[in-house]
Amino acid sequence: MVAFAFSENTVNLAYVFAAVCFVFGIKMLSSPTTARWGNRVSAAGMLVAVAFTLTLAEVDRYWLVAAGLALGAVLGAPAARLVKMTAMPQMVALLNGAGGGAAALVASAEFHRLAPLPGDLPADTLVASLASALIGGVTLSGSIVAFAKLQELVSGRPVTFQHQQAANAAVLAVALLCAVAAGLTEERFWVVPLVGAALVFGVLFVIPIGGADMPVVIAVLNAFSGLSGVAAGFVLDNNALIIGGTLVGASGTLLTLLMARAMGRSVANVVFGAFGQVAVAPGTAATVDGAVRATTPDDVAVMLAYAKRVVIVPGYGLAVAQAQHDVRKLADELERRRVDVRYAIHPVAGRMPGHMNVLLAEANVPYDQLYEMDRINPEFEQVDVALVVGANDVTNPAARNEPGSPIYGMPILDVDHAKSVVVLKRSMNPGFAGIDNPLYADPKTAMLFGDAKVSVAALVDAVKSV
Amino acid sequence: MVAFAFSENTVNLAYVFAAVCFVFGIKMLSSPTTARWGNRVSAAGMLVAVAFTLTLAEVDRYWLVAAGLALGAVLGAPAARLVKMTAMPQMVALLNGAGGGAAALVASAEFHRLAPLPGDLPADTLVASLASALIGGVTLSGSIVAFAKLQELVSGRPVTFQHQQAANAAVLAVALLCAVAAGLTEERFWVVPLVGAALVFGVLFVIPIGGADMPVVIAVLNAFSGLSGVAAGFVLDNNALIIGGTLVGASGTLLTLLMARAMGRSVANVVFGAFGQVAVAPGTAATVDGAVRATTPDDVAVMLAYAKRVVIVPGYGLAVAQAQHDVRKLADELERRRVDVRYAIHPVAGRMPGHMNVLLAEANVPYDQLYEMDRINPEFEQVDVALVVGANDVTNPAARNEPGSPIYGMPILDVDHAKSVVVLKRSMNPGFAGIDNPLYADPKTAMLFGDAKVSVAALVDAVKSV
Amino acid sequence: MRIGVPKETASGERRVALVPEVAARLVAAGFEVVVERAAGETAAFSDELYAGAGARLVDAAEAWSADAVVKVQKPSVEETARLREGAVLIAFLQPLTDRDTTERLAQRGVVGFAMESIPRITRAQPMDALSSQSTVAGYKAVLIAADRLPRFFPMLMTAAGTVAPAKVLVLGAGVAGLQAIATAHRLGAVVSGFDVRPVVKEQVESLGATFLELGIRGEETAGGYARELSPEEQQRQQAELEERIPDFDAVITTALVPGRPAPRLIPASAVRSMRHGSVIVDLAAEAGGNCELTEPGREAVVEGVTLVGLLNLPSTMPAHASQLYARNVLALLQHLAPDGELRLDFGDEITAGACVTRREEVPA
Amino acid sequence: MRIGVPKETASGERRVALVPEVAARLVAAGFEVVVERAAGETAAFSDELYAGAGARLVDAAEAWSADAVVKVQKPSVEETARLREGAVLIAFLQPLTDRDTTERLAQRGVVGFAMESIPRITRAQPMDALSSQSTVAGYKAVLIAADRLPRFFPMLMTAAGTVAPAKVLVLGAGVAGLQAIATAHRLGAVVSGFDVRPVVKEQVESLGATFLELGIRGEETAGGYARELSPEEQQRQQAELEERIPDFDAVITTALVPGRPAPRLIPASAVRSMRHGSVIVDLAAEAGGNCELTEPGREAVVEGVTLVGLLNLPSTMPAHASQLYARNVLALLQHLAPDGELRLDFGDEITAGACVTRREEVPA
Amino acid sequence: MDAELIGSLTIFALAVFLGFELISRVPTLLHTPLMSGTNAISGIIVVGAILVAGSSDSRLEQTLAFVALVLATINVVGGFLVTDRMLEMFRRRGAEGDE
Amino acid sequence: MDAELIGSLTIFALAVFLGFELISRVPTLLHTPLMSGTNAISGIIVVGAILVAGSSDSRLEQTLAFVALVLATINVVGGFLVTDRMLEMFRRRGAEGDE
Ligand SMILES: NC(=O)c1ccc[n+]([C@@H]2O[C@H](COP(=O)([O-])OP(=O)(O)OC[C@H]3O[C@@H](n4cnc5c(N)ncnc54)[C@H](OP(=O)(O)O)[C@@H]3O)[C@@H](O)[C@H]2O)c1
Ligand SMILES: NC(=O)c1ccc[n+]([C@@H]2O[C@H](COP(=O)([O-])OP(=O)(O)OC[C@H]3O[C@@H](n4cnc5c(N)ncnc54)[C@H](OP(=O)(O)O)[C@@H]3O)[C@@H](O)[C@H]2O)c1
Ligand SMILES: NC(=O)c1ccc[n+]([C@@H]2O[C@H](COP(=O)([O-])OP(=O)(O)OC[C@H]3O[C@@H](n4cnc5c(N)ncnc54)[C@H](O)[C@@H]3O)[C@@H](O)[C@H]2O)c1
Ligand SMILES: NC(=O)c1ccc[n+]([C@@H]2O[C@H](COP(=O)([O-])OP(=O)(O)OC[C@H]3O[C@@H](n4cnc5c(N)ncnc54)[C@H](O)[C@@H]3O)[C@@H](O)[C@H]2O)c1
Repeated sequence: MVAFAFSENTVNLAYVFAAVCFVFGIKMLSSPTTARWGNRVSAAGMLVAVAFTLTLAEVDRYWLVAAGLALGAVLGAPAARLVKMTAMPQMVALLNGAGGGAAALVASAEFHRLAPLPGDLPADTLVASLASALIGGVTLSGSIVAFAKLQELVSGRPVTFQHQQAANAAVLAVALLCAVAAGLTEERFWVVPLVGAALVFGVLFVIPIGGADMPVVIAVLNAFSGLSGVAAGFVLDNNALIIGGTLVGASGTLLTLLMARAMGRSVANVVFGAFGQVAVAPGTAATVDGAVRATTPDDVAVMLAYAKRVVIVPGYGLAVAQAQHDVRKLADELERRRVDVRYAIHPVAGRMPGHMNVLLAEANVPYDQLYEMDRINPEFEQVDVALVVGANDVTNPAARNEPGSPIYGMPILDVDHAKSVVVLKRSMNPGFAGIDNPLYADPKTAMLFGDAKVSVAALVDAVKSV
Repeated sequence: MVAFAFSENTVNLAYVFAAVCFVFGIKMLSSPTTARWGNRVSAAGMLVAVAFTLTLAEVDRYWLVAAGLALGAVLGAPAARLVKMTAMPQMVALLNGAGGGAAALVASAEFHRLAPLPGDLPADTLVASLASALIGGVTLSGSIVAFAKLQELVSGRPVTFQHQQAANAAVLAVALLCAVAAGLTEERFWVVPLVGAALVFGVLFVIPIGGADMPVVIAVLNAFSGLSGVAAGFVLDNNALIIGGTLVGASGTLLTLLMARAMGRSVANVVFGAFGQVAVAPGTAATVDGAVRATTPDDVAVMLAYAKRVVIVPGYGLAVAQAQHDVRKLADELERRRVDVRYAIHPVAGRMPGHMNVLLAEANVPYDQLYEMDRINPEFEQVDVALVVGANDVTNPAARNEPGSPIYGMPILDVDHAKSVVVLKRSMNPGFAGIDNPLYADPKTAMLFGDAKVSVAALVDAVKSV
Repeated sequence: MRIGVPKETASGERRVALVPEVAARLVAAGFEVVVERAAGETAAFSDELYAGAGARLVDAAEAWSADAVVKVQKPSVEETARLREGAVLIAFLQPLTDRDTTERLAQRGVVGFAMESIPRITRAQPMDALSSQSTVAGYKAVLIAADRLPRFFPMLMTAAGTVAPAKVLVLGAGVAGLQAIATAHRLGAVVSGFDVRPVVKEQVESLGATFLELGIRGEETAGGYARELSPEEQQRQQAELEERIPDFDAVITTALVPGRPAPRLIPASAVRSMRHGSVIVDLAAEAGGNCELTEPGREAVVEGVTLVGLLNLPSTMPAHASQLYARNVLALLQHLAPDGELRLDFGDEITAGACVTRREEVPA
Repeated sequence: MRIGVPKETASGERRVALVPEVAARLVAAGFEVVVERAAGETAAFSDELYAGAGARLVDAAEAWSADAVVKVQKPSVEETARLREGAVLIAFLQPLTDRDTTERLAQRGVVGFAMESIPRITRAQPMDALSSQSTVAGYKAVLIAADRLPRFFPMLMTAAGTVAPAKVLVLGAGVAGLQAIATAHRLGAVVSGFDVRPVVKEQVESLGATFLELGIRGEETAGGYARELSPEEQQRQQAELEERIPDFDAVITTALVPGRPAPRLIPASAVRSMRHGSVIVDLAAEAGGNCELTEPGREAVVEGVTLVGLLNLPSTMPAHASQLYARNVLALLQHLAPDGELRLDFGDEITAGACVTRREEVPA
Repeated sequence: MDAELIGSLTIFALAVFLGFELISRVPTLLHTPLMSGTNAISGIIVVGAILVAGSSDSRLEQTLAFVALVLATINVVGGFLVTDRMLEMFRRRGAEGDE
Repeated sequence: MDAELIGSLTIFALAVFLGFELISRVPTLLHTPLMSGTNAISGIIVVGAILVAGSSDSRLEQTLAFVALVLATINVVGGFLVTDRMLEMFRRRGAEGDE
């Protein structure tokens, strides 16, 4: 493809460089300000790795390679450009499947090439290539099912059937037996049923998992695709593959654990829980005719830190938690980042007239940041985040919409007009009026459960580290 | 030494294991609770590496090796057990020198072995062995000088003479020329002047640096010893040496940078500053007839977090900074860790009667944590840390000891009786009475410079992450 | 529709039922507002301000002859006679304790709305004058206690020694009680609160005060009010308080049970057990007082303890008390006459609940 | 050495120079303490408490004939006559403004120590009665202002609308002024402070208040007091204040220059420009008042503005004011008589500074 | 078990540690871009696909590798671009917020 | 430049990153034990000394390596023990403070 060829050693050095780029790239992903450049650094590493590979003397089927690269780019680039932001998860699932599939194919091809050369196939290469084919296959089909579920091509609901676990075990056993047979006989043929079984297992693995749990599944498959890369790296003795794949594997593994933890569930519960039903930990997320979305301080912190306007809505829970000083601290921290912070004070927030005023004055919140209901309500449309700290009734849209409600007719703070709403309270328990709050089931509302003082303190920390 | 011999590959695997132990060990050093075990994990890795090395078939001079190990252990262990805590820095310097010396010797011996085998000495091995000898030599002599300075065997003051920089450059040039000569001629002899020059350079490098800057120098030498280990690793193709050495090098480098930053100076200023005089950044640390010790929030945080009793001494500076809410937060955080926290209120702290009371009440500090002077003074002896937040005159021992002082006769808070004192203020400026405070020059006092609100907020964060 | 605002004539009453700001809003909403000259003077609202707000300044007779007359205090016998037949009257009419006035109004065919009878439902909160005036009373009670106490409220550590903080006890933590707790806490006192309703403990603590555990738990009625304690419970409460009260420097009592005489919380013996210089401010004086020794309307020193039984504290802070009251009245008027004309719907919970007389008849 | 504590006789004076706690300390230190019966009554200290502290209760004559007599107010002519010759007298003797008393004392050969003359040096802070009593006055001034104001101090957002916080201005931010700022801030008012001494800006801000920039900067004398402004400066200050003052609901003035009449800060025109219902509490009334219209000792309403010129506010909080004063006296006594016996060292800065009469002669 | 394998294992071990250290520093908000970014990195298998496709002589292997090459390229190109789009959102306010 | 060297370089590069990541997480208070602990790790040169001392046939080399062995052992043994002593101080309160 190029007129000159670098030595294998030079190319290997380029691989080391690529690996360093990946490391740097991921390191830069740890801050929103550098993240974008981090991604580009990773991409540059990839480019170097590909470019140097092409110069290798042994790579001589230029047109084939060029065609493959071109075709991939032509398919990948527009898809990435055009996909809707909301469809990102599906897209990532699909791309992940492509990576896994590629690893499975490369490993199969390599096995096909090496198998007939007896004695030339050391145990580790053998094991690695079969592992790569197996894991890659699972990743491919699993990702496609995840994509289909997210895209709602198939139902997002968990698909379960009798003897599911037995079936899974059987398919996995077949795959492993094929691998053993391939290893022992070094017969090319075995790789076909092996990959076939892997594909079936991938499907079986994902179908019983509900749509809401798909992000965790994608993380798991992400880890798999990394591992299949590592295995391929061992087959091809390629450090770039080993390092890159390991980073991906580590990322997928950690993300799986963190997401499961954020959902208050074990990974096992996510992956296998659907065989029964998805049990929700009590007290963390009941439902107001519909699901509520629980969130974490970290996520809220970033929403806040990158918001232009934040309105804090204090209520009786702030008083109970005595969170006034922490709320002030949070506001200070946000203002330091030039977020516009206001407090929306409902006339009957708390349990006595002026309850919020007393507390906020204690924390020396400037009076001019306190907005009466009538003054702030028209502004909620421009508010990025409404942070509801222990308020409930005074934000309840039922007061506007439900003539039967005991609070119907009370003017409320229109937090539901804000672009997003975060509610800090301890549980799904109602407030003074004893009624459910439909706000919590609003798709743009996220719940941060816990004592308000603790939650706000966690937010302060999290905002600082954004 | 043992009846059986492991293959080289097995031993190499053991080295990988040792490297993993080092990594884990250092990782565990990031929390005080696991640090001790981390050190043991590292030691275990070292033990494995040594034990497996001994099984190598090529190692056959058992008695020599055994004698060396025994002698080293006999010399090292009692020294480590008996050295006084206050003499730790010297001890570390000495041990560091030992490591550097060992690296220089191993490299020299290896060069001696390989040099006469022409063609058998690839460029990288050559370079690596000479580098190891050079850096190891510098480390050895430099560490010895640092030790001598700290132990006050020689004067701790910077030793300077005319044309010092020229002399340094000359010695370094000689060393490098020897290295070049050794490389070109592959003549064993050259390594002798090379190491000689390295030793001289090590001495020249350290003598102009003052005793107070020795910790930075030791960190630099620590990094050097790591690098000489890495170089030796390249010579011997030993991954354990490469990884271990790299970790040490990274540690030394980072510590150098952090310490220099904590001193408000560049590394270059520390290392070369003494050729002129040590310039202290204005406003960060002037002197009250003697040097004051500036500290960092991280250090104070650990002191506080591991204290049993902390007394907070608020003063006018707390009021100016409006740090009352942050101080309350800090106290909460410490109490969560079961530290006993009290506030010592001097009768005339602030600028009006009851000034501190007003502010602390605003932050809802419970009244029963406020101690009058007469009640708290007898208790200071049992206090681990007295945290002085923007108070000055009311802690000034001159009121007790200096009959000429304008505040002589005023009863003060006896913070100087506490086991350690941390003073938060912005500068060395005096307080209301306009006089110097000898407390700041007390060896057990550390100054945390900066606005009290900012400093206390930093302490809260730091305590949380201890 | 014309709204009349006569000057208050009850002795000591400095409030006014409509403040200029609210008058302006009514005028903007299509009402005609007539204000008796000097009606707002005692509350620091000059006639010019009313004129500026679009109200017409008139004499008493004209103010009383409006379609709707708004007042703070119930009308005297003579004033009742000045009302037009069929007119609407809005004021604190004390329907539960003063049958005479209601009967007189009914006889005159006046449609009387008692501010204290507005049901305490969520929707009616803007009209809740009991709450708004209790807020003033609770705040003011603390100022009075602090003023009468020969000691500081806050703790001070000074060169001349340490001044211990005052210990303040608030009995009855409804609207006024909670406000008193908040204000005393602000001033730096060590505050305890007590109430028989169990939910109040959390509310007291939410203001940074501590709840005094007396081991007595009453019940809350549907309206959020307290049920009256049984005689044995009352006995126990008195005994418990007698034991705990000497600890406190200032006691502010606000305990009420609607339609009943104020519960007797502090027996004379408890007062005697208090330190010299202590202060009791009895906000329940109007209903007979929570303290046995309270003389309604008077301030007295009994064995060194200052007993404040002053009535009508909101009137001592007339500007803001009037402002809040006027807003309550505005909300009620807007409810009764949504677009400037009266449209009484007695099927409505608020209208029916607040209306205490209705042309010739006193509704049960 | 015997210390006598007569009952205060000046009208309105409720304090007492020694409280039981301090009497006990003196007794423990070897002094003999005699207290006139009922001396502490108005300050809520009963005779039993004194007896319990080891003091002897005596009649007036005996109290006056002690070796050292401690009082709050300077003695009347008759009282001066009751003093033993050569006795020590400790009280606010007003040496700068009341030459008569000092001369009388000198003639009687009394060694008089004026509490207000104790030099304000660091070491003398425990004896500084000016500071301790100013602390009480500053606190009390806010309570009075809050009580007289027809409005809330704090901001409240309620169902009946929002109550705006009161704007409070404190002129002169010495000891009393700072305490007033702190107390008003606690109550939730929006507080501004002003003083001519430049260092005060930071001190005002250290209490969460804002410093009112009038563009006038005076100087601080060695003792930490303000220098009197020049007539032009005074002119400018008055003009500036006249412009800014209508913004405020309550003004508390504490400006003093030692030995001079109180600076005139608020001209009559400025008072007239204020809103109806506003309040001015003039702590400088004793020295003539910071406000032109202040009538010392009286409270008046001038064109809707309440002007409080009450004197001797510390006496309205007698228990703590006496406690603090007694501690100051204790510190002075311990200084003058280190081990129970008088040992006057007129080379000492404090002794020399505080002593205003000395056997037959009035020291310059 | 040869020296090469041991080298690879060493590298693998170090990469595991490094990976976990690095990833654990990524804040929750960036987890989605992280996932898609690392996903793109896993497309490094493209290198393997090139090697096999470019050098193998077997038709079958070529075909397999070609498909692998296309898939891997899609993964790489799509992955980095998608990630870039996600991260675009942060840049704007990030620059502002960080005084 | 051979494959072995590249492997070593790769390992070195990864170790550099890993080292900085790990060390930057160590709180200031633990910097002194960190320094002495890593110092002990740098005694891994003892392995090199054993190899040379144990396998060389030259008297000179043996002597040099023997001295190196002694020095390195001192470094290792002394370093770990000293670090252990320093860290002993933390353990006590550490266990307590961590509820
Ligand atoms: N202001 C007045 O004058 C007054 C007087 C009487 C009645 N009210 C009534 O009180 C209500 C006030 O509305 P609001 O929105 O302020 O309060 P709310 O509706 O009572 O809701 C308060 C919420 O705070 C949460 N909470 C309690 N403690 C918490 C803690 N420690 N940490 C975090 N969350 C906590 C509770 O949920 P969890 O239990 O799930 O945490 C609760 O849902 C209105 O209905 C009003 O009519 C007001
Ligand atoms: N309480 C009273 O009634 C009263 C009345 C009048 C006078 N005084 C006198 O005031 C003094 C009180 O003693 P003190 O110890 O409270 O105060 P101080 O001696 O005046 O010292 C206050 C210290 O706080 C520091 N500081 C100021 N602003 C700060 C900030 N934003 N952040 C951090 N530090 C800050 C200052 O140092 P930097 O500038 O270096 O930061 C200063 O040294 C005594 O001398 C007393 O006699 C008291
Ligand atoms: N739902 C609403 O919108 C709304 C509006 C306003 C008030 N409220 C509620 O109405 C309730 C009553 O408020 P209020 O202030 O008018 O009550 P109130 O004036 O009738 O009584 C004052 C307090 O005294 C207490 N009390 C009665 N007997 C007592 C005894 N023996 N010992 C001690 N305390 C005793 C009561 O529990 C009450 O808290 C409160 O809970 C208030 O929050 C609700
Ligand atoms: N060194 C010590 O130990 C010590 C002890 C007590 C007091 N002090 C200091 O003494 C000083 C005086 O305190 P004080 O309260 O007794 O003073 P003061 O009562 O004499 O005067 C009150 C205030 O009025 C101010 N003032 C004077 N003329 C004014 C004008 N024209 N406009 C506005 N303000 C004017 C003064 O600056 C002063 O702050 C204070 O700084 C106080 O901190 C020091």
